[in-house]
Amino acid sequence: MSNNFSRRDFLKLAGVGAATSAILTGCGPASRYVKREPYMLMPEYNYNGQSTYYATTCRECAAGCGLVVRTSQGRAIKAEGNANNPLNLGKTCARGQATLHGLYNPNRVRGPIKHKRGDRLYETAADPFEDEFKDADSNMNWDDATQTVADALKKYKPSEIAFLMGTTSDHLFDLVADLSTQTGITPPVRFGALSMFESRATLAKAAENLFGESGLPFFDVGGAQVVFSFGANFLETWLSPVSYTRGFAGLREAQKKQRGKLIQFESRMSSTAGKADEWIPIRPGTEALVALAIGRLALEMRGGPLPRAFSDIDPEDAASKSGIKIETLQKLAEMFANSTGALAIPGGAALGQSNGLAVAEAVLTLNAVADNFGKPGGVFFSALAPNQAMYQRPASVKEMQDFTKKLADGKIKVLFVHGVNPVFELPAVLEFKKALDGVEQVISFATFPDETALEADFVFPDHHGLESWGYQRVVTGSAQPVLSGSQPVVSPFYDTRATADVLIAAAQLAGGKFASALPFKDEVEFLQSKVAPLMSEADGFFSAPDINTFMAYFQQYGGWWKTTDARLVPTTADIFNRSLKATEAEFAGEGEFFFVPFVSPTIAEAGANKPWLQELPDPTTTVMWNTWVEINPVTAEELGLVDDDVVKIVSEAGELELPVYRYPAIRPDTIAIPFGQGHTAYGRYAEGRGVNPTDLLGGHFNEAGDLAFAGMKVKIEKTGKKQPLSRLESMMGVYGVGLGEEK
Amino acid sequence: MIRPEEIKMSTEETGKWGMVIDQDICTGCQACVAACAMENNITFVGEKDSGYGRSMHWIRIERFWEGEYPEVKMTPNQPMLCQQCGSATCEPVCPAFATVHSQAEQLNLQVYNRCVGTRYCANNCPYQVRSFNWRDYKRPEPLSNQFNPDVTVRRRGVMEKCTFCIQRIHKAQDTAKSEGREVVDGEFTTACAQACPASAITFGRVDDPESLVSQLARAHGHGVKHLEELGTLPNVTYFKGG
Amino acid sequence: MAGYNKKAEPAHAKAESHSHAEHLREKHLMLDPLPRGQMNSMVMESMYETSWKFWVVFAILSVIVAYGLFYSWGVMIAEGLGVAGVNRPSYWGIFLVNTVFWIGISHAGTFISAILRVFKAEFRRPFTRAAELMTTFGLVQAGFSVFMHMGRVWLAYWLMPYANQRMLWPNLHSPLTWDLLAITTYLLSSTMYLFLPLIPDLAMARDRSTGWRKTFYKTLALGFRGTEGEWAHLRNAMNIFAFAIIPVMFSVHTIVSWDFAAATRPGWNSSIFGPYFVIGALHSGMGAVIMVLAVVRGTMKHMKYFIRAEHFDGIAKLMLIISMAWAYFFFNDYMVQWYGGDKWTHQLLHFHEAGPMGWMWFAMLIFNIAVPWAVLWNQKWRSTPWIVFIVGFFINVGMWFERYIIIPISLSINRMPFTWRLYEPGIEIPLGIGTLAFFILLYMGASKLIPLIPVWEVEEGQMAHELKQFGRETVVSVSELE
Amino acid sequence: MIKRLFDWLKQPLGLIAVGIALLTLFSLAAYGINYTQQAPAQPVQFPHTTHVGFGIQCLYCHPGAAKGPAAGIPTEAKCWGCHNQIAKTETSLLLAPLKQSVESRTPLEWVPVAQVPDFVQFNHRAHIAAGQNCENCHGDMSKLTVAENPQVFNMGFCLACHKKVAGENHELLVKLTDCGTCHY
Repeated sequence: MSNNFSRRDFLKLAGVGAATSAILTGCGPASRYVKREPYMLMPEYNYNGQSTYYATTCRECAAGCGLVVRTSQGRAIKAEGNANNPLNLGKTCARGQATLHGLYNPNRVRGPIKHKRGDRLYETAADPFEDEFKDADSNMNWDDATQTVADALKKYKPSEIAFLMGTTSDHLFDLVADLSTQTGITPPVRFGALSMFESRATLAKAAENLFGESGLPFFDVGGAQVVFSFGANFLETWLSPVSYTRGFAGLREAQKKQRGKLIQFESRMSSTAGKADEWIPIRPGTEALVALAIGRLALEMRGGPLPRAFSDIDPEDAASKSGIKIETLQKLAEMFANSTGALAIPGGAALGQSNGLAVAEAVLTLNAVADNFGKPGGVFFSALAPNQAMYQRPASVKEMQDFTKKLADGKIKVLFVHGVNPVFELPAVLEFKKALDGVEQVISFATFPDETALEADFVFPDHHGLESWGYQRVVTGSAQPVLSGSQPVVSPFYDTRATADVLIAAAQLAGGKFASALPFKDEVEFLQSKVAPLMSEADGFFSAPDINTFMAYFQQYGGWWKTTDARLVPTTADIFNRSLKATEAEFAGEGEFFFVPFVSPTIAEAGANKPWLQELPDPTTTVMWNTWVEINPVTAEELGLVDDDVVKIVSEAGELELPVYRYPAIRPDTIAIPFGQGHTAYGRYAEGRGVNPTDLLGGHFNEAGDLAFAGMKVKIEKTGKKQPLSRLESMMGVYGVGLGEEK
Repeated sequence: MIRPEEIKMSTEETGKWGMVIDQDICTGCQACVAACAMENNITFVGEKDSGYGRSMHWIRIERFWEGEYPEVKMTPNQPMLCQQCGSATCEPVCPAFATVHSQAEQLNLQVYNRCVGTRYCANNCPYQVRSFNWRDYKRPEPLSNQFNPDVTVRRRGVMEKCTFCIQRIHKAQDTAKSEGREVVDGEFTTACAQACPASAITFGRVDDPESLVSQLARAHGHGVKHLEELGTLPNVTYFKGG
Repeated sequence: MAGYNKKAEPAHAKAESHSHAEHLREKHLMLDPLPRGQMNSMVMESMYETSWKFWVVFAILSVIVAYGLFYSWGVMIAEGLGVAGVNRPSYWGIFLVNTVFWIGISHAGTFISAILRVFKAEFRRPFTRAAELMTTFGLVQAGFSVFMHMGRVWLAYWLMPYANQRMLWPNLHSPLTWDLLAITTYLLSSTMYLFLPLIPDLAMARDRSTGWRKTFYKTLALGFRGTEGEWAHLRNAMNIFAFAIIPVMFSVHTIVSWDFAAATRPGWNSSIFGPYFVIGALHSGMGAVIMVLAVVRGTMKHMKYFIRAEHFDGIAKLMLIISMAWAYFFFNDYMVQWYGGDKWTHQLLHFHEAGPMGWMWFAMLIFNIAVPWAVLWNQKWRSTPWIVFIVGFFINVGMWFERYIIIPISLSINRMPFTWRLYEPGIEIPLGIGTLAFFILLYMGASKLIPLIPVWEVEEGQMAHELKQFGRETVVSVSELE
Repeated sequence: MIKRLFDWLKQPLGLIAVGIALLTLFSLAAYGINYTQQAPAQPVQFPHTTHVGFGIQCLYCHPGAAKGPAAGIPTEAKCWGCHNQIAKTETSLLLAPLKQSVESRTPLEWVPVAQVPDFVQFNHRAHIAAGQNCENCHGDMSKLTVAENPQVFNMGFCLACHKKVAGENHELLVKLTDCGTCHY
């Protein structure tokens, strides 16, 4: 879009708000207070007072849902789902809706900044709602910025240059990947808090062990009749929430002859479990046992020989260990055995344990009992995105630990960070922040003044997702291969620059193999080079004779996808004959409570700086603007705790103080804390709000190298302090507090 | 006040625009709440006020607990928004006619610029879905860039509530008129319905038997209209399912 | 009156007639006449002579009003109602509690003077004015409170019907509109009713004052000279108003009660609310009157002559009866609501008693029923100013509690349990205190500007009463007036 | 002392004082009202009369009116399209701001005079489609140089016309006098 857009227009219009009072009291027309700036040159597709719609891709998580953004007079007004995109079919989650509060967030990095590590990037204020406060001003121009990057590339050995990237904006990852392959700089590392809590490495490894090939399993919830979910919170943030929610709707569809059932095995009722027909408060760490036990019982009911995989599990023992009545197990097994479309999903906290891999394998094997591989309502391999050769998963925390070590040991001289906030997201024990001291030069491309940007020597802000070009591969959630395309829906609001452009320009400056590695004029040209191959592919959603037309369609429809189902069917030849060691998980740290951190469904990894996400009540507790610890009312009573009492949670790794929420649907021996808050930077709405549960996590991993985030035991100490949580629900109405019938 | 025949009517469709909400598939993900806030310039009020029952949500998702652990169950999420009653209790009590019934669209209007803030309507609304602007809540620059120009930005002392996205209704009607046709069912929908990932919310003409809402209403017979025993003739039908 | 005296003290019947007459004289103002001129000068003195204490109190109150009422209100208008304690679901708070409370207070004035005037209750004569003043000043506070309540008070004029080309009109279906009209009517008529009996006294004051006061009284006295014709007209006017204002008074508080009774809310939608509110208003009003009288008698000069034990005794008896009536209506309301069996109403009643504010519910019953019943049955106690003062105080607190329970506490419970929430007052407190202070301030001011005692009425009564001797028997005879 | 004040006011000097006070108040009020009703200062003293005189249609410069809610202000590009062919543009003082803005690529800041409060949702298209002419509301621009409002757009003005248009057609009247038609 042209840069002539006048974006101040609407601010002026907002001024009318002030004028309104004057009008109400009848003193004069609003014209006193408003100034109008016409376009210098109005784009032909635009008309005064009429909206223009742009298709692009949501960057709030890695799922890659398509968006259509309504813009008016060069302002983004509303984000809607892209009805064409097969992944989300016109739907969005709350975070997708609130993405505009990121674009117009009062705290963004407004231009390239050279700054001292640890210095603030914006002023603070006592009351973020009353006081005005400024962002740090840009103190260098983009030419110097590009030069800085170029120097960094030239100055150090390729092996001393590293890129740490987020899970969004795949095109940038591809660009850096190309750069690394052709110049020998260390391959880019991708990471995101969501992928950490999704234990993607574990899923992939389990698939590899069972089916012989690595890949991200796809669970066709919509087609199933009975879904056994072992901790998979697929209605909240797991993998691709929007498409899985659509699947859930399909499962429940009332028009269907038989209404599908969802059984959730979890120690704490997530909002997914809240929707389940049955919630089984399983003892943490026994998921594998239970899965196998159910499998065995189911097979026994069917009769016939007992395969090796299920032979060495004792249902009675599993029942006693997991705290589930054997009758219940039998009932469930019966349900599973007799259902026409049974499906078992491993995920969430179940995998984030020392035996996570075993759990994943056990649960996936359970599907073999239902024999649903590659069938509707069964297990598939997710379709690979159009320009994707094989499934690339983000780094597991183990790999991040190694990477952090490299940083600490000074093996990396210059670190480029984009789209990820490791200082906040990684467990404190990994000491990423400290490791940065080993790096000579940290260059952040952060859009927002987040914790990692604070630790950088330079911040060269990238555009917000809605201001930038790019594409995002849909790794799972859609039957068809989908490449969601991004385009700017508004002209950049601040003096930011696309990181791809910066890198390309810097590479040219650096010359040599860098220049030859990125022989592009700009980001768009690079995109074309990446998208061009799709023109030759068959049965696409659209096709075009020449690249320009193709790119035009690509932007118009918000990406490119095939019209055919490309999900792969796992090969399950000898799945029954593997022997699965059904172990119980070990838990680190002494303390009487299992500790379950979970991703806040509304705020997730990066939503904390968006005020409306903060004000969305949590689906289960309806708490807004804060972090809480969920404790079973019975336990709370034993401990003499009531709501809003501040307690200290002590783990082997650290301790946190936060208020109690008496949660009726959690095991008495378990406590849970949502992840998403507890920022020490990241803008006025995020900073100093709540606590970050990753501070409690120790460096324990499962066999697949994923963090055993649910593998901790913690202690609770009273502090005697109180901190009222603001909740939408009524204490009286919902808990009978003050009605003489207090719980 | 309500004549018997009217109460009978409440089992049929009385209004013009209506909604059908399937609680069985509503996951409580809050997408509708966010969408509503973004579409209608609803302000956020911060931690203190939102904790004191002053949040401005036009639609809220209610859920209750049944039973004790381990047999505890979460009741089906219940999105609660203005039911656009055919015979609304909020309307007669407003001394300034700021809360009036739109004869043209059969909606309960809230005329912000006529409201003097007696808050009688909110008291009298059995669904408690009206929110009051207790202060001039700050939305610092440049957040105001996101304001929807089709919706008035409310100031302190004014009552507000769900409008069934009347600005979208008008836009659709205007477009249809300019193209010389009638508004087609599904041509547009409210922000909440548009966002809902589970498609639990359906919006449309309840007076048109062929519209999707009417069909859904027929499909699941067992629809519930909240507190219709009060004779408010609500236009939102809920399906508990299960 | 005579009969009542006989019954009251049989002991005196045997007493020696002469001393009996003495006794009756000092007991009853009506039988203890003084020359008119003397009474006039007594009243004038009570206005003129002001101790430094008066000014101290006056200053303190002025400060309270300036801060509590006007400054706080300014803040609230600028900030919005967020500074008050109202929230969802308690959209209405102490502002309306105070409105109802003050309207209640204002009732007693009119009730006492009008009803007692109509029924020719002689003991009313000295304190009708003191009571009527409360009506007017109480209504002023009620007006303040209801305007505070509005979210955009600067647009209050929209509630008044005025011609415009915008097809805009106040909604005559809304109880609030009825309320507005009723209260305005009441304010006007009660002011008139205060003014009419005042004219002769103003004329009297005019003839006895100099300087600006003379101008003041001259203007207000409308050149009243006391000719037969003028008196005849005045009497007519007063009679008309006395009769007319009684239905107005009843209607006003009934309409106030409709603000609640007409709403579709559990606990509010009750048909007994009309009379219940009226009797409640009288209950608090009488309490207020007796407090005022006690203070006036205690603080102002010569008042011990005009206001005597018999008056406290009479009002206290009325209070006792009203308190019984209130108890009856309360029981009726509670009983019917409870028996109705609506689950929300049950929830509400349960919340009243067992909820976090339960103490207030019990306090209300004790203050409004137990206290008056326990004290006022005893003639000695009910004739003692400081005792009845305390009783009156308790009753007023109790009645304020009643309104508090009906409005914010009942609002906490509705048909959407998800929204139930408690109400914690904020800036309402300074504002409420401000209105109270303003009420007292106005009253103090008035006590120095207009004669608190309607001398002509007292004198009229005294002329009508006389002690007659029948043999050894002394009896009181009252001759018909006009 | 009040009496003394009255006495003082009664004598001629006092009366004069009162008179002056009243006059001041009145003139202040008059000035205030007058001030709020003047047409505000515009960056260019744009002569509508000339342009209309050349026979340029309103919709040529304000095309939005026929298409959507806002009539809009023409872009500099549109002005320049003609003006860069007119020699006078180079010399004319009146046009200096335009020239300057086009060269410096900074938009002109116009002040709209035909303004409705933001709680009124006005749509030009519907009115044009209903056969209303621009001058019905905006007055005869061929007689104006700098745009001014012939009248304040208050609710009375709108409703008067709406009622006139609806006439006997009850359905139309309902629609055109429905609060929700303009306020949401």
